[in-house]
Amino acid sequence: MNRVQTEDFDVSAEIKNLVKQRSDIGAVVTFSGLVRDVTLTLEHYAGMTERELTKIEAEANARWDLQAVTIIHRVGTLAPADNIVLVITAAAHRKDAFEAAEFLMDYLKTRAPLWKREGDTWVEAKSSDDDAAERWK
Amino acid sequence: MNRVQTEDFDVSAEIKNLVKQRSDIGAVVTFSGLVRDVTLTLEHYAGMTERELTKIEAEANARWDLQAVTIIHRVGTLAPADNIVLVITAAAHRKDAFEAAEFLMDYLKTRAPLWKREGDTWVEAKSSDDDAAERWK
Amino acid sequence: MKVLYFASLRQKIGKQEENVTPPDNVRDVAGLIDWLTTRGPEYAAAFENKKVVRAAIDQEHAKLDAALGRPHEVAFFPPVTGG
Amino acid sequence: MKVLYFASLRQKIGKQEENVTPPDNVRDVAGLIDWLTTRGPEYAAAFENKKVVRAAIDQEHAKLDAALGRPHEVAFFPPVTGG
Repeated sequence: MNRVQTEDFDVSAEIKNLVKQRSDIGAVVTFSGLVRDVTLTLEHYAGMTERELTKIEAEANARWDLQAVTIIHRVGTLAPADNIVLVITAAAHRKDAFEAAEFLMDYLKTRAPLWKREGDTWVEAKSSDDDAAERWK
Repeated sequence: MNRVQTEDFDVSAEIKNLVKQRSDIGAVVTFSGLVRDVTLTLEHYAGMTERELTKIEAEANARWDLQAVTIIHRVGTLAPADNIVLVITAAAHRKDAFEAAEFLMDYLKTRAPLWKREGDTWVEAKSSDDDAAERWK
Repeated sequence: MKVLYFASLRQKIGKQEENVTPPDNVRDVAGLIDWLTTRGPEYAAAFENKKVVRAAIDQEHAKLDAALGRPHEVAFFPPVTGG
Repeated sequence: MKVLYFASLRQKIGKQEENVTPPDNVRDVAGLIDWLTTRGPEYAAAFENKKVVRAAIDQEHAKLDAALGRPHEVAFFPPVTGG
């Protein structure tokens, strides 16, 4: 499940949505990305972002034994310490949940069409993010 | 911060406790371990468990650039889908938060003096957990 | 076809999207960039450094040498910085 | 010294803890196990396979060849299974 939204998200509520009444999930990993120190505005390519998130999620499901995945990305203007992005992976075993969550973040950072602006200045892409994505090839 | 308790925990509340009003945290990773399919009873060595968790936390802080760590382990009788353990790591960058959370779980699984019982049968230790802990040496 | 611009490219070109009809000899993404560049200095500025221009054809990432085909929409943007 | 037993060892020995005074020639963890084993068949059963016995001296993990010193408490338990 993935969505792009301006509203904040609640990690516990999203875990509950995903675990529900299932009893075969042994490991849940969440990654929350937060705004550091500045005010950010996030712009995205509506339609393509959702498509890319769905593709990234499918890729993770093909590579790891996962029971559920949630990806939520916020857009709009965000203040310091605000949530930006949430990835949740649920699996029987922790190795799958951890690796898939890292993979999802690395791919999202290099493929999902979103751009951050700090005041009038567009944030530059980091080569360290390209390197991080490269290791899953 | 770490604690051993019979009560459940709330992931969002624990993240909030840890992030508070700070604006230098860019990445928060949580790991929740859940009971799969059976009813479990957890016994522990009170006193030593807290000491081990403190040592494991210190070891993670020495190895990665972390801003905060939370470890909560439940004891007592737990039903299917109940939470067992929570690890949270907060860092400026996601690589530190992800690696430290994996490390904490691997070390906790092989060092913290807790034992699971399923009915009358004690759960056996897994060699895969020893292997997972071994890679951090 | 519809052409969309995002982030710094949108700001430099001064519009979010437009409908264009490139000539038949425009066959790939790089060709479309070259043709757009002839439309004014704001395009030339936006596309000055092709190394930092990314493209998508019908909402799928596309390389500069990707064949255009008959797309519904083509988008241009800088390297992504979400997450 | 106080000796504590956990999990399957506690069940086999039938007690959580006890105070014992081993003789002076008991100098390491393995020696303490050997001495405890002489105290009854329940101890012999609990310590039958030393490969799956773990120990802690004053709440610190200790190997079987670790010197006992003058500990406040020694604990025995199977490999841990928390997390």
